[in-house]
Amino acid sequence: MRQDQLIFDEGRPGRRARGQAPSEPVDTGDLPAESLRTTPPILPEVSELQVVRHYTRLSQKNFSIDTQFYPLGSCTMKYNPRAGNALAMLPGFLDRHPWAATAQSQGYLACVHELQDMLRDVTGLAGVSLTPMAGAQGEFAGVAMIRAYHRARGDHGRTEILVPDAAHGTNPATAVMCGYKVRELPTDGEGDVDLQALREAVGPRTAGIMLTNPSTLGVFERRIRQMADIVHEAGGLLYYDGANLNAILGKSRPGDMGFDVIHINLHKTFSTPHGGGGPGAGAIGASERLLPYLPIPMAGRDENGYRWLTEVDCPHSIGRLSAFMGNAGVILRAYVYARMLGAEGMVRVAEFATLNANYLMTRLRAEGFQVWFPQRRASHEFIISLKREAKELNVTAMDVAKRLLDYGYHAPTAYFPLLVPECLLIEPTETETREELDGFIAALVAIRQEARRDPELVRSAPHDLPVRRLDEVRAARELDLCWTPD
Amino acid sequence: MRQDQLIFDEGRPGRRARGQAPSEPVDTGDLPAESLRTTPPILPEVSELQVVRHYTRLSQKNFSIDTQFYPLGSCTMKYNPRAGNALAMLPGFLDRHPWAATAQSQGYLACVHELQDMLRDVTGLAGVSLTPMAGAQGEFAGVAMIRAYHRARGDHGRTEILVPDAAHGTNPATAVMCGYKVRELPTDGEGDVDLQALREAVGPRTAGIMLTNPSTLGVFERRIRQMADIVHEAGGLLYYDGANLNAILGKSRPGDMGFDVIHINLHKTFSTPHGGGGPGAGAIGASERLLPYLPIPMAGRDENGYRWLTEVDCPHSIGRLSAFMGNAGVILRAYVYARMLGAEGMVRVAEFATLNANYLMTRLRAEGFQVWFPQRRASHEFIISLKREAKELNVTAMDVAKRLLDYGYHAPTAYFPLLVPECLLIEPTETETREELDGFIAALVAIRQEARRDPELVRSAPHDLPVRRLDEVRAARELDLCWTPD
Amino acid sequence: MPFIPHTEDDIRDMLAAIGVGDVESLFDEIPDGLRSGRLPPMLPALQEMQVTRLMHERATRDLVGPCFIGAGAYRHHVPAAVWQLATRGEFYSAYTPYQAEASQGTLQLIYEYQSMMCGLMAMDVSNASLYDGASGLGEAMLMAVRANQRVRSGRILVADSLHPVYRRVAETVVGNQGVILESLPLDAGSGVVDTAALGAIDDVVAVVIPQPNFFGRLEDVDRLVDWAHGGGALVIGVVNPLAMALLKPPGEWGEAGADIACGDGQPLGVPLSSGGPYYGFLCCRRSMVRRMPGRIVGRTVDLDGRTGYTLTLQAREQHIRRSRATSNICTNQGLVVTASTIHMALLGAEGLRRVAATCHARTRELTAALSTLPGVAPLHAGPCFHERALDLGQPAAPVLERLAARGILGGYALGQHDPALGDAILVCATECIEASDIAAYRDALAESLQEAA
Amino acid sequence: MPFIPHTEDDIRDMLAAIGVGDVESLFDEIPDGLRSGRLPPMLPALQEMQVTRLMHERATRDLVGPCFIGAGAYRHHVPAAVWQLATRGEFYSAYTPYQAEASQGTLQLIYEYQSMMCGLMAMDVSNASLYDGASGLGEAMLMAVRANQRVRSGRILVADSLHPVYRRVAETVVGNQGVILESLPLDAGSGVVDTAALGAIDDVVAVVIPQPNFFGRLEDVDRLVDWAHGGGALVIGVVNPLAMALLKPPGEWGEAGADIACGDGQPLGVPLSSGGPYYGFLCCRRSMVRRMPGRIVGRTVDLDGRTGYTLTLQAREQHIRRSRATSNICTNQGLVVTASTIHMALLGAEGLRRVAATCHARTRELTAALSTLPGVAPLHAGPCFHERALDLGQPAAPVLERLAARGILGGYALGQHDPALGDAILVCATECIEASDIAAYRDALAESLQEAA
Ligand SMILES: Cc1ncc(COP(=O)(O)O)c(C=O)c1O
Ligand SMILES: Cc1ncc(COP(=O)(O)O)c(C=O)c1O
Repeated sequence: MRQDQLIFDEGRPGRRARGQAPSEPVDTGDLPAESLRTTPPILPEVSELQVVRHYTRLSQKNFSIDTQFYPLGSCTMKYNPRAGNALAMLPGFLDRHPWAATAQSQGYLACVHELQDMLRDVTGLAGVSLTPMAGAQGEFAGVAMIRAYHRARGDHGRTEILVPDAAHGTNPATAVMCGYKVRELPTDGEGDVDLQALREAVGPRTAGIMLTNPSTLGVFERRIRQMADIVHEAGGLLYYDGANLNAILGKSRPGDMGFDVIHINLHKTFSTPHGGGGPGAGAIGASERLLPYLPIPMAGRDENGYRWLTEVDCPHSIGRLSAFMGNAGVILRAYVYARMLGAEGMVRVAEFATLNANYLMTRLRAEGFQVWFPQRRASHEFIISLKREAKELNVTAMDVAKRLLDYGYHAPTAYFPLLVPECLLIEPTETETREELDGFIAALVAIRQEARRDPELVRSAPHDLPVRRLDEVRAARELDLCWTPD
Repeated sequence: MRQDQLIFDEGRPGRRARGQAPSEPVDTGDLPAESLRTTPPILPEVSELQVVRHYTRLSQKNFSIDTQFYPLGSCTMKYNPRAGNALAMLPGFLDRHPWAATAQSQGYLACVHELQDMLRDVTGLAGVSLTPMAGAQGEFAGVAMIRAYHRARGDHGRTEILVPDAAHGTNPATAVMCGYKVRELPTDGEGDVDLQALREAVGPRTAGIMLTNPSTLGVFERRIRQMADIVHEAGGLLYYDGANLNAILGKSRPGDMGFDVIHINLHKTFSTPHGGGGPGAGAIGASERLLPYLPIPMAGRDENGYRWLTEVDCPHSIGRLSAFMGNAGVILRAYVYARMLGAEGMVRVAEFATLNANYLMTRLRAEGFQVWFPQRRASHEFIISLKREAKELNVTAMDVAKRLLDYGYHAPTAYFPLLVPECLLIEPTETETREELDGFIAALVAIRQEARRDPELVRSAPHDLPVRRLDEVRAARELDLCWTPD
Repeated sequence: MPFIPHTEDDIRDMLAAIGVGDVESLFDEIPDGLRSGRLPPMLPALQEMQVTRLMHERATRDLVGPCFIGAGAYRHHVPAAVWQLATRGEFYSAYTPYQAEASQGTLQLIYEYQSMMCGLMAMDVSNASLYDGASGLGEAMLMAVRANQRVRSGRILVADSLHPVYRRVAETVVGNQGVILESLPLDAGSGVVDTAALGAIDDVVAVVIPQPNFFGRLEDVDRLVDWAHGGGALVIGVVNPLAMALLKPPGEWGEAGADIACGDGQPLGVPLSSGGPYYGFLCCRRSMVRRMPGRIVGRTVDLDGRTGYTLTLQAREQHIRRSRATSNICTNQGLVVTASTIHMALLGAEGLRRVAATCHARTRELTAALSTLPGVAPLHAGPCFHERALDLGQPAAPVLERLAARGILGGYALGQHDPALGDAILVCATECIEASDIAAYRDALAESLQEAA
Repeated sequence: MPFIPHTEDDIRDMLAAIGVGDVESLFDEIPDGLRSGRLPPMLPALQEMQVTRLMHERATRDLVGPCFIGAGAYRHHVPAAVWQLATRGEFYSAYTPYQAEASQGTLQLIYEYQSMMCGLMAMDVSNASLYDGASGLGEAMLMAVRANQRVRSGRILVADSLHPVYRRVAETVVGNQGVILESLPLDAGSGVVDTAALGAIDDVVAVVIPQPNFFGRLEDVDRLVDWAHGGGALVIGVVNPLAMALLKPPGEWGEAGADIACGDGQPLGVPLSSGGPYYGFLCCRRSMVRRMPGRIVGRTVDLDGRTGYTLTLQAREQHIRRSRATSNICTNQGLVVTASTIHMALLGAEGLRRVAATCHARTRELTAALSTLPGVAPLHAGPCFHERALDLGQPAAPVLERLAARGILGGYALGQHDPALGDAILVCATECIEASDIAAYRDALAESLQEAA
């Protein structure tokens, strides 16, 4: 009955949380009048309790790992250990200034250095930099490194990056940000990249290829070694988009597959929280030949202890990607996670993520859902297509996704990859129980039943959430992006 | 659609949160076989994510200050500052062992000592002990002190404690726990204790009187000085139940009124959280003559710094009420609150708690609700009676209370004090905005409207909560107090 | 006024609505002499930033190295999830769940807690908590007096191996109601109740048996229970709940089991925190539930037949029964119970068992290491759980001070309670103690002992 | 395997359902040579208890006294409520709000954030965040290139008073797309852009103006904006958002205001935390919104006409537009924005203004106190916001080391970027600095300077 307002609407002129700001009135000192603001910014005027209540209530309107099964394909929504949060937020870490002297940074640097080494070892690369702040920035760094490599060799004719059609949108977008043209590669009927097409596409213009393996189609690229040979023989390099590393962590190493540079989404495989959209961390690993180009700073170690490696140590680096050291607090969380797993735990991640995915896929197929690559193993995720349901019942993948919300499950990724019609990309992760998977299967079966009996119920879902289906067209057409006092 | 199970039901044999216990298997060492447990205790067998998800979801089923207006009379449900929680949980405080040496206790003892002094000053008593763990234990300590006082004087004939009929249940229960008989005093038509009845009740059997002021009827006991004189002249002592101290904090001091011993609910007036039922802290203050009997330990100070005062320093103390120093972490939270208020802030607490209560009372009366003492000022709380509605519409105070939940407001205290029929005891506290009060008034008006139009709607409320009205009779008759595997 | 939301406009409008000119008028029923003009000077008000700095400084000041003190409060690993969940606003800032429909979170959790406690203690019913272990023992005694209707003497036998502070606190709680605490003597050499000396028992309400006892030693609980029951007395077991994951629980002591089990819940997920807030747990036989103090949650159904939870048997409590209530307790230790329930769910039976066994192993390692030092020897023969009394061969208090100066909290001085034990300390090692901590202790103790010599 | 819930039964049953004999079979599509037999030796797995102890030790090791370093990251008071709310599981463990109906909490919050940022910057629209201030400046430049369609040169003028690391990062971001960064020179004496030397401007995409600048000094933003606009260039303001509660915001610079405002949100509720996670904010004119990188939330209605929030203008983004997106950004800094939004709501306009003014006052006090020491003098004339460059009269780096040994983080050595400034440091005092800290710094500096002499 009680509608939640905007925090602005809850304000009243002159109200504020008085314990939070200095009690002295403002003295602008020697600041010249013309440099000063003349009207105060429009910000909420609310009490401390109002703030706490408002945002506590807002939070309750979210689905999250801590409250729901969240099988969002490609996103690896697994449990984010609470210890990571507690330990990264110890006062000693929170109060550490990024420019603090080396002697006052040994505790933090030790974590960075050890995580660099662990990630290097589990991916089979030669070195790792933790500075990129998300997967896409990792991709940027990686492709920029490829570019720097060709440039350093005077190899200026390489202007293209190859990207499979199933690739995540960040791949082509990144290639363009690095000044490349994108050339798409088709997928064959079994979900692998079309090898013939690859052979035809490579050449002296090929700077490199960006691959996700297992791919975003949920299957392992079986001819990866041949692909690596083809690209390398043509003088190109291989970029590994590590968004799906969870599927093979410790079971198969990108370095062994022939990749020259990779990124790892620490906010996926290493279980740092997604935070409703970030922050993440896109650690980047390089083979021997790309090592000199890794972004700075990195943690190094010499006889005096740990220290930062900067421009001085890494003159060929592609440079800095952030003012300081990337998302340091995220790195600490990933470090805690990695330390709790150890080598054995990392392997288990892949094993149980894969077990859960294959179980779910097998059971859904048995229930009559169309698994898109039925002849393939699922990696840590797989695709079902609701093409048939869409045609017969006029109920789309989106409708089913929305109805799942009513059942208390977050929807899988819908309509990605783009090449599969009416698809749901389902990734259960290793931290979910079998019972949770069974419940999800039961919900999908029940919804299909509903779609047969009462399709409108499904088409107009969700029904039990804070809002019903939103008018996205209006949102984009009648742009309302900012509150203003009326 | 998704029903929350018991955590036990979510378990499976052999499952556990493996990061949380030592990895070595159990070795019972030299423990004799006959002392060992032979079957494991029945406890949940769940993963870490299951625990986090289960209890996060459970929490969302609660109303709380952080999510709702909570005008629960006599309970002082005001904002619990988040700083108190953060600061009391600093590692240095959490890891401090209660038996740590004095030299390793100076930081904590300083807080205890300063809070003792602040509470002494704001209540006008001579000394304070923070050791009682809730209001009722404070009452126990206070009445035990009264008993110790009489006993020390050889005054053994005093076997009765006087308690007004409007008193909180803990008052008579405490008197009995201290070995006294309870004698009830009637209330007069204006909400004050019947002075004539008091005069008749006191005598050589009177050990003391327990009073709440402002009383649980929401009004200030105007003839408190006369009452004090009557009781004192009869040789009795006055106990102040400080549950309502919020109403007069810094405006009027129990010590000045003539009270000999008081307790303060730090979890009310000093805004430590109620925690879904505790922990609280029932600081106790004493006048000069009762000082020697205060419960131990207390913080003292000498030239070497702070130290604990124990049996050695306080040979006449009524003793210890807990194994250590009461609810130390609660005391730290109260200390933070008191320091943020200072003397000025304490006075403001009373002023705005009273302003909110009187505003709400005035507005509700204007809307036609029956204010029980219309001729009186409200203290920080007041009573309305729904006697008329109950009779005319067959909708009880309980029905209205339950329906308020649907409107997103916690219900006021219902059916207490026992002497007012169909009553709601309403305490808004000083931290609520005027808009929140207005919304609450509107809800009460709307519910009365509903009661006229569709009384069944109100009688069968709540409708929008996780459960509808619960069968309390069945709960008490078919006792189900413990899960067992079926 | 950091937490008051009123604007000048609000104040003006609200006063106008009430019909008074100023806030002071709202206090006009308070007699003049009682309206305090001004408070004595107090510490000045601080902004949150300032009090934050102050508290950080004070918290840091008290921090020291490894802690080998136990004696009723134990440092255990508490999973980070426990208090992050327990301090969620919906748990932290709710009241006692009197409005059941709006408190299903807390109520279901307490029902789960009760079930876990029953499991751990092998008892039928549990309440929702008392203040702490020591005061809870007092309540348990009063309950025994109510329950043992055949005995009107008020006499309760308390093992001398019980934590001495527990006995004192219980005395404070029950002392005004004619309950008399008598001693069940100790065998000095073994540090447990002298079962050989047990005579016939008569006209005794209850016998209080600790397990493990104050010295960390294990009592012969089977024998004691059967002996007490044989004489018509009830048995109150005072136990460390963590130990009950490994040791025989009160419900299985002797032929018939203890009648009441109580103790402090602190070892189950509650930080040391200077001694509180902890919580007292209390379990008993089904037949005694109506004699129980404190809140109890029951499972029931709602109007639609759906499962729900509610406070039940409230007729035992002060807010209903007033002077005839089973206790005056109202506010209990809810939030700590919330944390503890989450802790127990995370650890489970196997986790708690491992923690308990590791504590036992570490303590054996500790006492073995310390006993290699000249003059240091265990005070008692026989197995201990995770505490042991050590004779240092010289006055203990100054040695502990020297250890503290070296950053080691070395133990609890037993001379505080028994001057005859002036040379002895009680040491404890939990699963948090590592081999390097033990080595550091041994080295520091060696130095501290020599300094005196 | 601390976080894996599978029991032996689960594994057996699930493998049976799949129809394979063991888990290894699930990896049978991976070619043999690529299935790694074993990982190289790694640091051993730790229980939560062990990693907790390790991290406590490491965190404590890095703790020092008062911090007078700024240079892009500032220590401010962050209300305790901010991160207690932001780390609630529902915010902490949610994904990007692609399913709007199941993400109204995050979506409404971002809408509020956008509104607050627009308010603070006096701009029309804000996105939902970029990675940080420095990389965000790179995105702002690319956006300017897209938006300024009359200029195809790719030339961007960057004030030499911009934070040098920001310039380097922006260079990394834009360097591969033919954007050329050129310098707008500094007046050495005043530490601001030499407006006297401004010539005519031509064929320039945009001009980048910091306020306050790297040296804490205030630029003549009005003049610079009008000059840039006069030459057909867009203006990108790089500002400290906290300062904008006190100083003229970008939207009001000059006649027409800046076109783009960006910077780092760290001063608004984000702990120092070794440099991140922070967030980059980005605001612009309404007319440029379709050129913007990053997510944007819009307000709309649901099927019942009820207000709701959703991601909008997604056709700009990589997941829709792929190679023609406005940026490759996907994951941004959502949780930090969550905290920052709560922080801004708690402080409000007046609170932020007070914080900003107090920082300014403390910095004046600090620089006055330090300037009393022989050889120490401000490097630039004129007012500063909350940082100032000081000439120490001797090489600065060793002095800072000696200060650190005394527990004082004394500032940022300017010689890192300009060897000519080898004797100079940049100092900063925020509202967290008390008078006693300043006195301690002055005394420690006096000693440290003398030690060298
Ligand atoms: C396959 C793939 N690649 C790249 C990314 C981009 O990573 P980020 O969102 O951390 O920038 C994602 C994230 O959704 C992804 O799923
Ligand atoms: C008037 C009054 N007295 C005493 C008490 C008992 O305090 P506590 O619950 O802290 O034991 C209360 C609490 O509800 C109360 O309202």
